[in-house]
Amino acid sequence: MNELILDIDDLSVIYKTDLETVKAVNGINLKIGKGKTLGLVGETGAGKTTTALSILKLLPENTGKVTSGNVKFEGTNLLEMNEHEIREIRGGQIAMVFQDPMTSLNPVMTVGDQIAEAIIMHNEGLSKGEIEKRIDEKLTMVGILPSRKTEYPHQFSGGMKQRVVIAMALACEPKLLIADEPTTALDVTIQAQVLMMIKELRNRLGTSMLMITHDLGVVAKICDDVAVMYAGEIVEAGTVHDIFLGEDHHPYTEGLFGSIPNLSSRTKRLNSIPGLMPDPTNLPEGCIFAPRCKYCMDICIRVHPNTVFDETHSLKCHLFDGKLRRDKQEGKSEKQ
Amino acid sequence: MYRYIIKRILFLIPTVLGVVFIIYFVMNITPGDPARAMLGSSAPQADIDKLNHELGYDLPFLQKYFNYIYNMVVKQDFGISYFTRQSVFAEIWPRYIVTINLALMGVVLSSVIGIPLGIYAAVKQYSLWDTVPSIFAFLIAAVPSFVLGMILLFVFSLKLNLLPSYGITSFSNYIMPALTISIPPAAMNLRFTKSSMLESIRQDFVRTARAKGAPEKIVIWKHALKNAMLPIITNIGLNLGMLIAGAVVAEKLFSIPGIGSLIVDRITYKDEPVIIAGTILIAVCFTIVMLMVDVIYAYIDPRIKAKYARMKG
Amino acid sequence: AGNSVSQNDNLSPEERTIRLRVNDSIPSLDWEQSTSLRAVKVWHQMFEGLYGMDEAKGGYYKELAKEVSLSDNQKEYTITLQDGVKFQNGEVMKASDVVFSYERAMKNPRFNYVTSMIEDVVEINDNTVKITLKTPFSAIDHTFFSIKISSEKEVLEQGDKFGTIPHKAGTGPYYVTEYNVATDIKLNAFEDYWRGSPAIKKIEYRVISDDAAAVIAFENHELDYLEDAPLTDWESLVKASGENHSLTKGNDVLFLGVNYLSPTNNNILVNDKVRQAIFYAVNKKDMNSAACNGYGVETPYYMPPEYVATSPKDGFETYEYNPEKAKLLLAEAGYPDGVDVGTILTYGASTGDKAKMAQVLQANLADVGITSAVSVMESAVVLPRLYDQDYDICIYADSNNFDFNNIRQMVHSESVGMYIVKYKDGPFNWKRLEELVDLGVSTSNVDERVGYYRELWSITMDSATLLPCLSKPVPTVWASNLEIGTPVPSFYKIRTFSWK
Amino acid sequence: MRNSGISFKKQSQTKEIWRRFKKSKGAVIGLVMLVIILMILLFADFIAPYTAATKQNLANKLQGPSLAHLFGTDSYGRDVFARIVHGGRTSILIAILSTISSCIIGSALGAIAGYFGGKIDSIIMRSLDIFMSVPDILFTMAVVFALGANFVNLLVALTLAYFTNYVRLVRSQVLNLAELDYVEAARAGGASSARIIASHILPNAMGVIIVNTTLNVSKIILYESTLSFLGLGMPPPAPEWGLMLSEAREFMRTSPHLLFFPAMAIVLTACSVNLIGDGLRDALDPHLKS
Amino acid sequence: MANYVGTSRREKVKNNKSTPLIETIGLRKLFKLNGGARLHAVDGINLKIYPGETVGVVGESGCGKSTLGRTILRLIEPTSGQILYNGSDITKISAGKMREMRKDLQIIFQDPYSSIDPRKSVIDIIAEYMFIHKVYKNKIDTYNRAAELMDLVGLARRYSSSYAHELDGGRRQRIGIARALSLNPKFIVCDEPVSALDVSIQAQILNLLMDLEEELGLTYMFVTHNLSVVKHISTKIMVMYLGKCVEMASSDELFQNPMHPYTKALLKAIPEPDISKRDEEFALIKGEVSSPINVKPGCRFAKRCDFCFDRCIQEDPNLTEVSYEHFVSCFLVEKNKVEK
Ligand SMILES: Nc1ncnc2c1ncn2[C@@H]1O[C@H](COP(=O)(O)OP(=O)(O)OP(=O)(O)O)[C@@H](O)[C@H]1O
Ligand SMILES: Nc1ncnc2c1ncn2[C@@H]1O[C@H](COP(=O)(O)OP(=O)(O)OP(=O)(O)O)[C@@H](O)[C@H]1O
Ligand SMILES: [Mg+2]
Ligand SMILES: [Mg+2]
Repeated sequence: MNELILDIDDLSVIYKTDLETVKAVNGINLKIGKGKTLGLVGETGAGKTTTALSILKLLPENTGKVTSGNVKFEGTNLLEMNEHEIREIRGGQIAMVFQDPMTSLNPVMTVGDQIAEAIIMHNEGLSKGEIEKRIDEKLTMVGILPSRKTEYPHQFSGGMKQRVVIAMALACEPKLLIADEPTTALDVTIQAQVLMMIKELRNRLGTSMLMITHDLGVVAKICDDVAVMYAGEIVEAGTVHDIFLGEDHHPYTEGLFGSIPNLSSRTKRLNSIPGLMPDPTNLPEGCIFAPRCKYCMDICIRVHPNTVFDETHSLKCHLFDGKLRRDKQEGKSEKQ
Repeated sequence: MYRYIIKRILFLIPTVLGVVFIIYFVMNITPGDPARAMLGSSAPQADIDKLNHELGYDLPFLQKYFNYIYNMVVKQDFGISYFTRQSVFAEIWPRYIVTINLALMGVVLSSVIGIPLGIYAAVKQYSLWDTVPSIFAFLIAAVPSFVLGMILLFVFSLKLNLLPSYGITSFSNYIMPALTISIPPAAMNLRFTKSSMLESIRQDFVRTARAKGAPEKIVIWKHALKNAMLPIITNIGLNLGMLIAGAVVAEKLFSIPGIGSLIVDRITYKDEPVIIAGTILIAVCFTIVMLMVDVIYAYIDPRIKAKYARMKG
Repeated sequence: AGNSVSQNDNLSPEERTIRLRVNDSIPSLDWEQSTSLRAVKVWHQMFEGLYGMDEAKGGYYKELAKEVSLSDNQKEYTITLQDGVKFQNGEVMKASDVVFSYERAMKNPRFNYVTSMIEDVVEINDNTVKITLKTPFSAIDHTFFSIKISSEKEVLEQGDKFGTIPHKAGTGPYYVTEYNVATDIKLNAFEDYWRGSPAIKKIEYRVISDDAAAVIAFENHELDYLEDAPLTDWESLVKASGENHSLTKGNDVLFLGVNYLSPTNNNILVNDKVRQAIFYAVNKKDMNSAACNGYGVETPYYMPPEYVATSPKDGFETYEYNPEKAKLLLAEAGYPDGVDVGTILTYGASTGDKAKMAQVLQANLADVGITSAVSVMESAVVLPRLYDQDYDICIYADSNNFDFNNIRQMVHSESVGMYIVKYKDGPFNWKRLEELVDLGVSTSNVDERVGYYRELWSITMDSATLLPCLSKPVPTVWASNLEIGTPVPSFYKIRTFSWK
Repeated sequence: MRNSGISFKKQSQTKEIWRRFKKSKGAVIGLVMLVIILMILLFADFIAPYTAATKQNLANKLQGPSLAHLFGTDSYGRDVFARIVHGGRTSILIAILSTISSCIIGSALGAIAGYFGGKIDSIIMRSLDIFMSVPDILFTMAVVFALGANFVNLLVALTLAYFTNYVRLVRSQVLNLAELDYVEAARAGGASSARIIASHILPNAMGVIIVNTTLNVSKIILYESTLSFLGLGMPPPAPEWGLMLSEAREFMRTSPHLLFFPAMAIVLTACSVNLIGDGLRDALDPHLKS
Repeated sequence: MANYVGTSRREKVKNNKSTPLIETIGLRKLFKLNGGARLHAVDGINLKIYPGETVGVVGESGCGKSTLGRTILRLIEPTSGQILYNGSDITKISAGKMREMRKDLQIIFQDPYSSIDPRKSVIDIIAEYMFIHKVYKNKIDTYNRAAELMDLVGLARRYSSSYAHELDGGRRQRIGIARALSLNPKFIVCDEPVSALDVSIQAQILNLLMDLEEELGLTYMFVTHNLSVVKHISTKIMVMYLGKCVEMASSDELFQNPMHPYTKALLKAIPEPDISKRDEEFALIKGEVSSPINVKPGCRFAKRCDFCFDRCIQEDPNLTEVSYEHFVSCFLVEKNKVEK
């Protein structure tokens, strides 16, 4: 792989509430190359948002806690930074777009002001006029008339709000953009517009991106690499080609593809994955997917699988033990 | 927006009509009559009846109601007090001002004390800054306000001789009464602000602000607080209504010539003109305060402004 | 707070203001319009009547009347007025003002009880008036005291406004300069006062409704004179006032009334023995302790005999506290195991003296086996019920008269007000009662009158329907730099005060 | 067919709430305090005989606290401790009963206004606005003057003063809930309005109502004492906290214990109820817990 | 388990063209907003649903899909128009009669969270409708039937005394389905029953719905905005835009031969999980759905339409049958047809 912008190594995150401890993320490795887009896919509760939040140290103060791992951004470990340092990174180097555009904008501030805030935060000494100019620039970039910057979020439609959020995230031209399900809340036609815009901007600005989604269609359109997350673990990762066209798949990935009604070919029944995701407070001892897996073997129930690597493709399944080529340097077994 | 305000102000008309009706109705079912109260126990019944007749007290209740409305609307006349024979308005207005002053001071005090503490408690949740004021708020909120007033009177007037014990001649006269009525709502404000802030801090846009790299100060004051203000402001508005009525206790305790104690006293005399006019003033004030709350709402929250704007009439 | 006090102290006596308390606002500056005791105390500084009242010694004296002569038929009073009396507006007082004032009062139902015996008032000359009564009425002094003389010119000039704005309509030593109904009344000395200008030049009455606040105000030197101070704080007030305090016996008497006509419990109260048992069960000492903090005087009299010359001192049943006898009487009445007599009704504040007495009474009755409830309600509700004999047992107060004739209102069927026990047509000798009332005022011979009243009071007491219990004390404290002469219970005169 | 799989336990939610409630130290302290207070009131007769609360002994009045009289004696020589113990019964009973009655009346009106909306809603809410702009104290005085101060009338007066809260509260709850799909689902199943209100809306609004109710109890206890202070409360000599306070007022300087103990009784009770209410609110609203 | 083939379903439907089970004629629902504005949620929908059919209703958020479904069931009173059930008008029947009618007409909601009363146990929720209609004389029978329904929708009986909040979305949606089935309805409106679910669970539920359709002979109206789902499940599809039907055709026909510009764009906007089309540009529709408040005459889609011409802004296009059972509401198509 070429130069990495983000390197997540063995990251584990728990949520500790008075009742229980949720193991939201369990020793994941993720790498994003400069200028590349990584798609992180998985169902609700897989730990996608948690991963994103821990990169920016935005986990809820009282409950969320990183228990192990490093998050290296251009070589420096973000997790070791203090409040002040990480604040410089947030918005300036790494920006984030949240899932729901309806609630991620402050309803009582004009959109212009909200974008301005992001600019001012990382560009001290900018004159008023320059700031205004930048706001106009950013709004134009995402296809909103600059004259609307004095309006409030409620005067915008969902798609426009999401554009504003994106404009805000891109206000300081960050090196890495984390987009957490940026279009899930939008209609298909609007989703198409926003995806298109993201793609274009990314290409134009050369921003690296972590694209979180549960929609494989979105991944197919936008991402270079894909990581499939299940119950806090990356069960499969690789390039889009590995995932969409490759032969070997983790059974969960397989199930995921099978579950989607296909527009081009009409099937009688969908291949649903039976069962449910395991309780994150009480993960199974062996393979986390074993209870739902149609290929489940004895070993799966007992032993947690290791990651097996191809060049770009990695899998975490006993089916492929030894089948894929083991990578010499990084092939150390992962353990909780 | 203006239409909305005008509409709300117009609602004062049915409010006043309703209030007058309620008072006449209530007065109608309470025993006693003004003449007896005024002339004393030794006056013969014939004289009592005569005076009641002169006062117009003996009319049927609906007739009194319509007469009153007629006089009020057509002649802008609130009548003459049965008890003092003075113009009701002249008698009530200065007292009304006193009570409003008192209530406003109460509102200001209770907000100034309660809200910052509440914010602090929310921001520093689970720290000493949270627990100590919260516990204190719980205790204070459970003390009847007249007990508080008595304690203040005892300490500041009697023991320390710092503050005057009665009257309204100077600003210092207002301090204890205003404290008396404002401490319990201050405690309420604290709790309210705290929960409202906690709610607001959890919102997504607060996280967005953090993700922009905004320092905590801005996150709290600019983003969280402004959004937490709405329920707090409603609470303040309701407080004022409550304080106007609740001022009765302070008025009694500190011998303040306010409208609350006046109404209370005049009920004994069945001084209907005074009671009605006083209640109308309070009701109007209450309505206007609630309207102001709504306007401030709109000022703070553009969504609400838009909603009002949409209401055409 | 304290500052204003010291400022006042630094002033010369001429400039200094005496600050007094009124316990509630005074609704009108017209003496005719507000007759509450607190108001009358204030009028007294502004208005004078033909007679004054001497509370210290009892009885009445001539004030604006210089000479009074009574016709042989005891019905015509010819009154010569004091010379050189001026109203505060500079007008000289004339007989016409007296006629005007009397006629005005006679039209006012509030004054019924003091004017109903007057036939007419006519001006003989500028200096003399003749007041003709319907029947001889020896208790007329109280009327001459109660009716104040105000300037016809001033009253007519102010017209409807009279009473609501400051006026100079009185002959008294002070006139009003400022009138804020809710907060204060300010008076200045009348330099042309006929007895000579008073020593204290400025008066300020402050409305302080709360007792505790008033006490604190006095202790903080915000008040110079405080009468009717709360008895619970008496000790600390005494301490605060140094030598300047007095506890005079007032002529406010707290009574117990029993409605023998009450239908409660099968007309239980119609039973003489039950009523007597109730009376014997009354522990006036406890009542005193509770209602007056022990400073009152337990009394069997309708009026304090030392103030009221016409008051009988003996010769009637007094129902000394005797619970054993009460129990005995109850047993005789057929209720050895106790009985329920209904409700003790009274009015005023639930922490007021009457409510306290009611509670003690309830406990006293319980001690001898009589059960009862207590009900304290607003006077507007209670008084009409009392006059309608719609109660079982009541506690009420009567006050401020220095002639025993006042009893008329309680025992005479043609009286107005206070007729709370209906003697007329009842089992007692009601005809004689009413006759005695009339006899009492038909002569001005004091001994004769005492004789009639002794019989009257004896009949009343025998009926066991009315029982005087306590005579309320009047506690007064005043500032150390104030000289007030002999303290009096109610109608103090600031013109007799001076700064030290 | 066997019926074994079906049992009718409805515990789990209550259990969950209880568990969350227990988490809050304040709430537990409040609950313990309240239980102690209620136990004392319940067993008042064993703790101090009623006669001690009413038995006068003027010779022994205004005594400070001592072994014979734990909280001293009042101006009639009655035992303050006994009066507090017995007085609480009246105070709390009135508070609870008037809360219940205002809750029932207010909730019914609020539910009707919220559920049916339209004209009915407008009429109820506008009348309520007018009603609310008249100070409570006026109604209270009117009732007490007209009918006398006694237990029932006080109940009426307090109910009048407090039911308005519930109308607003329940209405807003109902408005929110009526939007929810499960109400529509019930309608889709053919349920009548009455059934929907009774079996879907009110039970779900219950949480908020209960919280409000606990907080109301403490407000009413305070208001009750204020009424007594203004001379509109329970008539003497029945022991009642507010009345005791108002009686104690004139002895504030000479015998402060007369003020202290009933004030403490009120403060502790109101405080414990508030703590419980607060704890309940957090427990019922998991959203509030981070 | 039923063994069916996609085409057989279609055949069956076509043969059964007698009376529609549900028919709406000019159905309109205008919401009155504060201040007198009117929101055109459903604006003159003519729809025939034949027994055994599954009609899919697609369209963007806020276009009136749910309102249409609810209005058909008279959960919302229509402003005008008629609803025929088996040929008889149910628009005006009394509330009591309508309550009877609800046995036949049911609904499954989008949100399995908000559509289940959190205070009732699973079995009670399922049994509620049967209690309301007193289907069984005693409790035991009712509960037994409820338990059977649980079996039917694949919900383990051990959950019968659980509360909804203890269950995941998929299981909750099964409760919703069991409840809708409890009165043996003929027609069910499925208002986005899978939108809130994860893909893997979504598949489970879709399979279940299709099984039930076959087993119980149900007729569905399937509301969704997910085109792949709708294609999978429906026999006929109606595309809605701002309260109007813009195109209606059998499922295959619509996907093969979309005619309305909006339908076309919609189909293209779906990101398919297929990287072969990775570099294909999205077919974008400019702008966003405009407000349904106080709409003016003219084609609702005109503002966003690339082919918009004068007439589109001036008049409402009618829904015309351009080919067998394929209805389109677009002047463009009309014009083409005329030209043809
Ligand atoms: N604040 C929190 N406290 C406790 N548990 C949490 C918290 N936030 C998330 N979790 C739990 O952590 C796990 C991962 O959550 P996360 O939000 O990262 O999932 P996700 O993949 O982003 O899901 P979605 O697709 O719904 O956004 C879930 O089991 C979730 O319940
Ligand atoms: N009760 C109501 N009062 C006023 N407007 C309403 C009401 N219900 C729905 N609407 C409006 O009617 C329009 C159609 O709403 P509807 O819920 O039917 O849309 P939908 O197509 O189901 O959308 P979604 O995909 O978001 O569920 C929307 O603009 C909505 O805001
Ligand atoms: Mg997420
Ligand atoms: Mg919908």
